[in-house]
Amino acid sequence: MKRVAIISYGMTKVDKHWDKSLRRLFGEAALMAMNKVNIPKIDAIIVSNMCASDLSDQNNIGTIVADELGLTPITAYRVEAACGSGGAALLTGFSLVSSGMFEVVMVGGVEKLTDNIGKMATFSLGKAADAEYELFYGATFASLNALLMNRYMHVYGTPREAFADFAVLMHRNGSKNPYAQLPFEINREIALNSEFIADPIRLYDCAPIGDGAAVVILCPLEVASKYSDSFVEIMGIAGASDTINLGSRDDLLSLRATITAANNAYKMARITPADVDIVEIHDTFTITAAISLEDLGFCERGKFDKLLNEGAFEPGGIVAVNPSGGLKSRGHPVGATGVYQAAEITMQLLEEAGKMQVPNSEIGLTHNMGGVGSNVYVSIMRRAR
Amino acid sequence: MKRVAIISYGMTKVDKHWDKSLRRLFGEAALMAMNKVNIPKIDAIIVSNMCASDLSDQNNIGTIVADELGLTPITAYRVEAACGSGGAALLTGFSLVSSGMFEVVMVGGVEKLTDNIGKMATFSLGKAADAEYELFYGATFASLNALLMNRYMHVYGTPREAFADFAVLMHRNGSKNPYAQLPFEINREIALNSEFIADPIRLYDCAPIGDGAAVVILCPLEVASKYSDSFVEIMGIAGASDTINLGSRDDLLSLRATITAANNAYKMARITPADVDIVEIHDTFTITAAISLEDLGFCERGKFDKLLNEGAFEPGGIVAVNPSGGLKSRGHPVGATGVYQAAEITMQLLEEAGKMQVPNSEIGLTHNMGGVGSNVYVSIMRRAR
Amino acid sequence: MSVPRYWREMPYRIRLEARKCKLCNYVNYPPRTKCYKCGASEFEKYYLPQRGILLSFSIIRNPPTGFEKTTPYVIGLVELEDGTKLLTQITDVDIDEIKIGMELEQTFRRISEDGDSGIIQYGIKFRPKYLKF
Amino acid sequence: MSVPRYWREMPYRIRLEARKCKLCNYVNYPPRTKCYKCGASEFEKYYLPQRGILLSFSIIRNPPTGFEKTTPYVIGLVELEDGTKLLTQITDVDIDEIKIGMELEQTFRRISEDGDSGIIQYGIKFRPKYLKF
Ligand SMILES: [Zn+2]
Ligand SMILES: [Zn+2]
Repeated sequence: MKRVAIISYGMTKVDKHWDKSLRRLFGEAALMAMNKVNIPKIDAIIVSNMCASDLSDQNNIGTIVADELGLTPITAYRVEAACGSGGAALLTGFSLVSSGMFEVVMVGGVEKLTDNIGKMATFSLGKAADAEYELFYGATFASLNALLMNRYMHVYGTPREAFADFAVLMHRNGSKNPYAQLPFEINREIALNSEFIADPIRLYDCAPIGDGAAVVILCPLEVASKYSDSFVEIMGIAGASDTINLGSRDDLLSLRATITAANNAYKMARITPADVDIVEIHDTFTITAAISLEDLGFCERGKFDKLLNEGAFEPGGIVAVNPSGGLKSRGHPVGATGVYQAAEITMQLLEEAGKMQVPNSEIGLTHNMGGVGSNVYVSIMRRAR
Repeated sequence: MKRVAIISYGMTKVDKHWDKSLRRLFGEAALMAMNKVNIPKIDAIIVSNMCASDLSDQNNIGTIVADELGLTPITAYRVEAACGSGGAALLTGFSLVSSGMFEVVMVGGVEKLTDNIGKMATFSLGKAADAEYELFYGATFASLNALLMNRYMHVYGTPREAFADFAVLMHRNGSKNPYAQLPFEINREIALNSEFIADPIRLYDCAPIGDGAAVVILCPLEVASKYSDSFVEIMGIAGASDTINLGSRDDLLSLRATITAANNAYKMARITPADVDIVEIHDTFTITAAISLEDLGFCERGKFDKLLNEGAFEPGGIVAVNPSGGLKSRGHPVGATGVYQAAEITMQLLEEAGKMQVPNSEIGLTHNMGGVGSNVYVSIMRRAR
Repeated sequence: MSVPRYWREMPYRIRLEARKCKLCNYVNYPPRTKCYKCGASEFEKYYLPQRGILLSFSIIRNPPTGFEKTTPYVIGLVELEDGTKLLTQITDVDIDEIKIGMELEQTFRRISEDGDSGIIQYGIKFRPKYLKF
Repeated sequence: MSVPRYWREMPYRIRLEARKCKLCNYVNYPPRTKCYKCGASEFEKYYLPQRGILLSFSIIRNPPTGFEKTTPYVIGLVELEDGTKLLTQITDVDIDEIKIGMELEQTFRRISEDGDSGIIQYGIKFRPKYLKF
């Protein structure tokens, strides 16, 4: 099992890119990643995407992006795990390199949510949930997460304001990110008074809808210095699933897939949560952030609001959470989000994050989730010297 | 890089399974595979599927099938490469085992094409082609293949009857396959007089539309005997892409992705086409069969009709082609087809194929294609003793 | 939703039929091929209890297609008397009277109307156990 | 098809604009981010020639949605005078007069009608070089 490095990354701004097609968006991120390093060849592309079939009438995205980059006839295919697609693609790329099957593998995610009409994007995103036993009853993706939020506040007595405060922190982070979709600050009142999406979830509890593409390039650690002066090692990577239905879960206030994936990734990397300096977590909704930080081992259960108030999730605290602004402010180009996270952690560890930079970061973690925790991918990176 | 074995397989009959959902269909094939061997655990599932988002309103299929089998919280996700999805999933499963990341990996494909209304299935299958530069002009998937067929007959002077004769052979093979969707014999006249789908392609040049699921279980070769008395080794496996547009191809009578994938798989397995006893090739259309047999190295270019007449593609000839009946008679549950092929070759090499059995088969090959050759996966298996 | 998709799940959605594991007695709902708790694949038919309590809920004001006529509506997660949990709609109650912990019972209702296939879809909703007059 | 999707590709579908590689001169059509032949990413704007010959064709009698009004119609692969090939519709010709090798020229036409977005889509079709009267 070869050790694996990330030697380059690229991304587009997350935005409503009316003027760019799915393939051109991917091309832009890939070009940035390819131009940063001196790579003679790419041997394979793994591309993550959720909604292109619904919203762009296009499957076979592996071929589409290989062709766009003039890289045919290399091996290229798509990985899908709803919003967790990017994490699943990274795990696939890791294994293709680790096994020795390929030397240089591009892992990229792309999502184009604005190429459609009416309610199609919302309908398409709902397909992460159980069509027969959740969507059938009129459940929306936001409302399923709202069930967790209501329950969380009921059991722990957490004030509503805590969730607004997390959104405020994310927007403060994201305001420094040139790739963010919503790079502006907000305050608690704006968040608390924004429109209801699915009570108790309001607009500023939610990630926005936008287009984007992100790319990382992997190769064996042993040859990384051949291609690049600076790179990170993927020390641990793991994925896990949970029941598709919330009704089958034993515990509504913890997401078993996060716990399983995180434990396996920590074990593989031989570290504990205390060793992690920065994380990019999957805060589709503010409630998801709270539960995820607990499940990842950065927060005692039910103590999210207390630690948030104490600044535990900012640089200098327990762990710097989402310096990118997270899904809330950077944006959530669904199938690409997991790859954005890997690119952002790489950028941070290589001290190339500009105004977003969290100083002295040695170890970073990504946490990418599909559905309401029905799949989760965690990866752990360390700066290599 | 660990060597990899297939220790079990399972499949459903390909059919219009009105009474079975996507997840139940997968469950049926998986149960058959799990019951054939003594496996204490499955560590990961890779599931291939193309159309569930369009036709069953469901993504996140990895979680859906892991949940159906009571296997959460294991790692589970979907791979998509249009009609080549199954081959891409097999390559992914191979790498997960070969890298040492997982010990026992289930690779399964499932497709449910009959859960929809009107023209949706045809529209969904078309998404293997270029939405912007092929579908835009009203091209259908059959018509793109028809371009190859017209050109092939024009350049080589091959008689129309040759293609009908291939369909006759496939139906003769499939009539012995209990899992085939169309297990009946036809004659040349039936094929030649069937309705036009996209001239010169007629109904009996095409694979039918149907539902199905197939599963194989992989583990390292070194531990295979722990789980099963009989197994096969995957000696070689490779994937390749080609331009999404037919217009960008240098040669219309050869599919570069097949040539690249086959050459890489032969090289990895250290064999030549002459060593192969049986193949399951991707004959979505009779023309695809002709070109594929040439590109795989079993037939000189333009000599398809001559060799077919001589019995070269039957047991005792150059290579036994599609003992299952192929896509034409066994059926083509799109995202599952590549896994059906792997299961069928395993069944043959283990001499468990009943009336379909091709005697004394030592080495088998699968050839799975997405789009009009815009991606191809080839794998080579050998009986292990 | 196509007719086969609707029709196929009727026993589970209308009669709340589940699969009870013969090995460990766990109630699998919706039904699975293999048991969630123990992995066995032998089951007996089992019907879910008709009453339970509300674990959590959400109010939907911006509905998916087919649910426009009953908007706003409430979805809830209900824990039945045998401990099985399911997602459903909560009905026959004012939105501001809904509380976590309230007692509920099942009732047969129209769920949605599908414009594409033209079918009206029925299923079980839950309502407060003691209706007010 | 949504309006942005239609609008975005207009230069390539209506003016047949391509990207000619500055390094190797290969004409990339449809345009790519990196050249198919050499992988370079610098291009100059280039318009495809208006004439070519028919490499192959197929007749569609069972059309996708939006193409019903012109059914049956013919799709063809055309090799232009500079060697670039493209997929298009062949029009203004009797179906049984179409032959591989025939000379064609481009013409601007309605391609399809999209019921969902309500837009009519235009593009280039090819027709026999010398029209009969
Ligand atoms: Zn059990
Ligand atoms: Zn060039």
